Amino acid sequence: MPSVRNFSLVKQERLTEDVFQMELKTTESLSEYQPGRFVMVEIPNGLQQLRRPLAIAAVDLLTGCISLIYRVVGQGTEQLAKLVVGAKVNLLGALGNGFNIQNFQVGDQVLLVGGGTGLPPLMYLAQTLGQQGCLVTTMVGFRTKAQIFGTQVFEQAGQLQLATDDGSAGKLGNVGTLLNAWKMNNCRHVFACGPLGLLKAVQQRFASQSVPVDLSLESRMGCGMGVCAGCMVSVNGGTLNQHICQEGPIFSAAEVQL
Amino acid sequence: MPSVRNFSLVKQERLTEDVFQMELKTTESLSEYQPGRFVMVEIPNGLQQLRRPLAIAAVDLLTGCISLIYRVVGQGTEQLAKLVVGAKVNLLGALGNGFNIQNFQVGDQVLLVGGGTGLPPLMYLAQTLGQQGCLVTTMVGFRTKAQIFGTQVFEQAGQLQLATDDGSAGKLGNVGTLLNAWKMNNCRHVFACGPLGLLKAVQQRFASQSVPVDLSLESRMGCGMGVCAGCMVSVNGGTLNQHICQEGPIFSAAEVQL
Amino acid sequence: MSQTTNQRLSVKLPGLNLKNPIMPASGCFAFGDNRYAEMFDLNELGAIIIKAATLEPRVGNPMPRIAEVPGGVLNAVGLQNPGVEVILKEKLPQLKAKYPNLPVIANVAGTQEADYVETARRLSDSGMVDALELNISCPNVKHGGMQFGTDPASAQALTAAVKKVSSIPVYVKLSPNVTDIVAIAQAVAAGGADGLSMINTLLGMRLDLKTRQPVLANGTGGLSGPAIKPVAVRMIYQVSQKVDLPIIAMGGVSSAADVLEMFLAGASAVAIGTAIFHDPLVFPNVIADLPSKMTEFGIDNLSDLIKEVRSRRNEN
Amino acid sequence: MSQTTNQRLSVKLPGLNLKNPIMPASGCFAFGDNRYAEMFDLNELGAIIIKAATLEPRVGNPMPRIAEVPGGVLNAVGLQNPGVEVILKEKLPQLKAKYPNLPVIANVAGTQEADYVETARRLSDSGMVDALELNISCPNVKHGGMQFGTDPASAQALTAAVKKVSSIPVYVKLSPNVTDIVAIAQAVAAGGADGLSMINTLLGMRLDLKTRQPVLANGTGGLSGPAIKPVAVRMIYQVSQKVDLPIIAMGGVSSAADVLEMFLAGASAVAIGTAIFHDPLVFPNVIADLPSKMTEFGIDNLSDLIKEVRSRRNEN
Ligand SMILES: Cc1cc2nc3c(=O)[nH]c(=O)nc-3n(C[C@H](O)[C@H](O)[C@H](O)COP(=O)(O)OP(=O)(O)OC[C@H]3O[C@@H](n4cnc5c(N)ncnc54)[C@H](O)[C@@H]3O)c2cc1C
Ligand SMILES: Cc1cc2nc3c(=O)[nH]c(=O)nc-3n(C[C@H](O)[C@H](O)[C@H](O)COP(=O)(O)OP(=O)(O)OC[C@H]3O[C@@H](n4cnc5c(N)ncnc54)[C@H](O)[C@@H]3O)c2cc1C
Ligand SMILES: Cc1cc2nc3c(=O)[nH]c(=O)nc-3n(C[C@H](O)[C@H](O)[C@H](O)COP(=O)(O)O)c2cc1C
Ligand SMILES: Cc1cc2nc3c(=O)[nH]c(=O)nc-3n(C[C@H](O)[C@H](O)[C@H](O)COP(=O)(O)O)c2cc1C
Ligand code: FES
Ligand code: FES
Repeated sequence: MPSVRNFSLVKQERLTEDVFQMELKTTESLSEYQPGRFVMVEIPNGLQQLRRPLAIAAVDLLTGCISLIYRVVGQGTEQLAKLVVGAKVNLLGALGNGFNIQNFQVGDQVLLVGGGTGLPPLMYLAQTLGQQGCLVTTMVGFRTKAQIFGTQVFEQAGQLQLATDDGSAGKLGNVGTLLNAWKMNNCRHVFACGPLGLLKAVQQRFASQSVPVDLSLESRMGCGMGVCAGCMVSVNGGTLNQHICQEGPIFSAAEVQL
Repeated sequence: MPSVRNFSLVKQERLTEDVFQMELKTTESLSEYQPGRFVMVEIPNGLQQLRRPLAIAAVDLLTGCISLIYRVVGQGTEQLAKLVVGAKVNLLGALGNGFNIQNFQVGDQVLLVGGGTGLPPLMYLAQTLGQQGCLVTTMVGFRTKAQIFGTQVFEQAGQLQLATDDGSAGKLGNVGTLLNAWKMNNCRHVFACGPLGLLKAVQQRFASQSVPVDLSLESRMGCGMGVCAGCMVSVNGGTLNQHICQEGPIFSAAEVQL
Repeated sequence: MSQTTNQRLSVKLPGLNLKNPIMPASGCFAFGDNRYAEMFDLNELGAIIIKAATLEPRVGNPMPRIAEVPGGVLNAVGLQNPGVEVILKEKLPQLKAKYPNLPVIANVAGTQEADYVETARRLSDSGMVDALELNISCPNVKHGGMQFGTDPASAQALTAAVKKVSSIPVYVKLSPNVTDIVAIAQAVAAGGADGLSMINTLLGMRLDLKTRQPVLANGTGGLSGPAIKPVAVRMIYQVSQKVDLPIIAMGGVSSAADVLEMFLAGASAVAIGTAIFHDPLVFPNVIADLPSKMTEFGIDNLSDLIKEVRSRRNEN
Repeated sequence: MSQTTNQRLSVKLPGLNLKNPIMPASGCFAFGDNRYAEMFDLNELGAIIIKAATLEPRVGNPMPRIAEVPGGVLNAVGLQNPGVEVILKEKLPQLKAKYPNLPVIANVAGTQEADYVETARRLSDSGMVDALELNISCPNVKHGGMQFGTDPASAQALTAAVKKVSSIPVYVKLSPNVTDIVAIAQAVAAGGADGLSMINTLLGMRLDLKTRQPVLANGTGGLSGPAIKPVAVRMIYQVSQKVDLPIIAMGGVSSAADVLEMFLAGASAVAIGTAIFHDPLVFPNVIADLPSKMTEFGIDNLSDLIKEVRSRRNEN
């Protein structure tokens, strides 16, 4: 059951020039805050009529904190970046289906592929899978070295493969370069999140393979609650027949039409 | 010349249940912040399209501070009351004609009559006239004892006559009661500010007297700058021919039609 | 006030005995089968207006369909719905099974008179719906009924045709994108409408400076939210002075004070749409706030307020 | 970008060679004789549109005339102005004396064709005005020209009559309170208009819960500010696709980004009204911000942008 509540901002950190991490604390249960799910964040100045969807980037059950990592791209995220410690942030969540990882076992090999603001949900996923004893390989692409964030999490959770468009860190190239070079050995599952181009590349790369691939999609969202039909996607041959906010944001690459 | 600038909030004090005093600091000149003039305050959350007019209640040239005293009556003043020390408050000012007190001399007898949120401009006026050596009598009415604010200023500046509707402080009655009981001896000038009823009572009381009476009017304001024609008043037999924000807010009781 | 909350809030409109006047606006609560419905008990609502039903399923407009503007939202969903058959077979039975006592208003859309009539007939005959809301005002599809909503004669004819096949009351939902809203209201009254529903969205647009194209794939979209409230209040006020039909009011309502403003304008019930996107608990909040807001402004009960406002109009 | 700011910002419209496209909207800057004018140099403006002129002086509507609503302002000033004679004898000479090089657009209002024509003739003959803006869209007076603004035939006839007596270009200011804005625009084009000015305010209303009466003494008022921008953008976009006249755009503009959105919709110049009430320096600010905003979105200069947008339309 989604709930709407005020969290208090306990940390606001700048990760790169335009990417920020907020740590938000609550005294209530976080049991529904699973990897791959998201929250709808109220923009606190009261001007914006719509909440903004942000993926859950980390959950610390001990401190009752969740992390949101966001890039400042417009008016809403600009407002978020202005908040200072102590501010109240109203979240509606947790929403969406989340990654289906219940049946993973120790030693399972898993590949994560991400870029841009697609990384936050993968960070939480990597951490969780790592703790479950899976062998997690993560491929991440950035434009340039200065834009890198979140890579420690992936290194801690397993193995990190990094590419930058200008070669300033990791391999020269992008996630596609890494994917092409990659040898698949006993990979049990692929998860990807990032820009549309990345998702398409992943979908294509594994199209003829038997390994299950899950893609986490983004969309402008009105409600996040399956009401406004502002986030539809075509699945299983239907036309705009599923809500990214409700049946998603995670869809099987074999079923979703990008 | 009006200027628009950010002041910083150095003090926010609750005077009564719904009346607050803000002290705002600037490093720039306050020479235009004269008694009877007002500022247009930007409501800081960005929702309100219009600024709100508030009278200047005090100016301290030594510290570079001005005081605004306001009653919380709606959305704008509610927002102001939420501001905490350190906040930036954007003021457009100083506006309006102000009280004409240049030719007052030591020993001149002056009567001030006020009520409600008409008191702030009279507070600044009383202080200024008191410093100029005038003998200032102030009549003030409140509904009840709990609503009293600002009276010290009037006591310091001269003599205070107080009435409350329920007799819980001062005389039982209102400003009209005080006016009726008053004996006019050599009064050189009357200044009044308050609700329409009070202004009308003052206008009537002195209609047949030769003493000059100045009334400070209120109005909803769009611009405060003589543009929108949202604050017109009928003066000298004309119809809605003067701007309260520009030719006013102070008008001669003999000329203005209430 | 010795009246119970129920006595104070209840309102009666043709076909609708509502314990309070508050309901979700069409398209902003799906068929009650959404996640908001997990957050509060739908039995608290006065009624529910369900998403537009068309004769055939519709996939709606391409994405993006939704954009934010100052004080409002633009949408170009385009009447996406599973079609009246699925609505009758699945959506309505599910809704009725869960909330047997919740009054249901079905929003009916179409392209031509014939499909409006057939959709209305089926919904009316189903026994699962208390009233119809004839959507002659959707701005987001080429043939979304907007032609009916902007021409008095077509509006009247369509209303009359639907009335003929409907055994339940018919409310006609008006478009604000017209020169003379009163003329349209009078026409649908002449067509036999039992009530009015107003307003639908204002036709708007936003352009993206990066792409230099409209933000919405459809180009234009319907503007809803606080930005349109003054237009809604004006139109409801104008119509209620000239037309005797009860009005379900909507357009930018997000608080109990807004609800009362709509009643003062001439409403007999109030729907809330866009506000839920911001405040998921807007329905229980507004319903809970209403009695004290009414007391603050000296309003005993809404039924009397409706009569008072309507009689004031007639004097003018 | 090796172009000078002037080359990048200048625009040409009939009768108006503007060094930048930014001007105060009618009624939001009086006759330049206001206190904002003390805060920046009016010579920075592209032009100025002065307050409505009528044949006889008008005292306007009773107070209150102004109210705030979410994202906007309601006004019912009612064309208060000292009449064309005083404007010609005092207001315009003062303006011209202070700012001899500032292009002036005079907003003309009236009740009947005859007084529109006479007012227009006098302003045109004065030699102090560069263009007329025919206000057929004031929602705030019973006979404020709104009847001309909502009926294509009357709009065309009035435009033709004014054109006959005017030696300077005539821009017709359209009302958004119509079913079909394109039809009105086509009609005034057929009447010989040299340009369009759009949009005037949306007709709105706010009620006071305490008094249970409209907040504005006039009842209804004109809605302006950010709330109406999506409607303005939509109408300007629609009209610019069908009508070849240049458009002075307005409605909720408050930033350089808003200005560019208007150009993408089809504007050739942009007026700002309500925003100045909030930001007294909105004119110098927007004009200063424009070049960098243009650079951010790859726009070399506005003249080329106008051509590009117009040609894109013609392909559709
Ligand atoms: C399920 C989900 C999870 C997400 N998780 C994250 C996250 O963890 N971190 C993060 O930084 N972002 C995430 N996003 C994207 C984030 O929601 C948007 O960046 C944010 O809403 C932008 O808000 P704004 O007000 O700053 O920008 P706006 O002012 O709304 O828009 C700024 C610009 O971005 C474009 N834009 C905005 N939203 C979208 C969108 N959804 N798709 C395409 N273009 C868009 C607009 O067209 C505009 O050009 C997620 C989105 C979804 C759907
Ligand atoms: C020159 C001038 C000086 C002023 N000085 C002071 C001052 O020193 N201290 C002070 O407390 N107030 C003063 N006021 C009044 C003050 O401007 C209003 O109380 C304030 O603007 C209300 O803003 P709001 O957003 O809180 O209320 P809103 O939400 O705008 O309105 C709340 C209620 O007050 C009513 N209202 C608002 N403004 C007015 C008005 N001007 N006239 C009549 N009814 C109105 C509305 O109808 C509504 O019922 C002054 C006004 C003027 C014109
Ligand atoms: C996302 C969305 C979808 C809508 N779908 C419909 C619809 O299917 N049928 C209809 O009559 N109105 C529809 N509307 C209009 C609303 O019912 C309502 O008339 C309008 O939004 C104004 O109310 P509001 O400002 O409270 O949202 C829709 C509005 C929104 C925002
Ligand atoms: C206080 C006020 C007075 C106005 N007076 C006039 C007028 O005299 N003539 C006119 O054509 N438009 C008048 N308008 C409309 C504006 O010129 C403009 O078309 C409208 O406000 C939309 O622009 P904005 O949102 O930038 O204010 C007035 C608007 C306001 C707010
Ligand atoms: S965002 Fe509204 S249905 Fe998904
Ligand atoms: S408030 Fe605008 S003219 Fe006085």
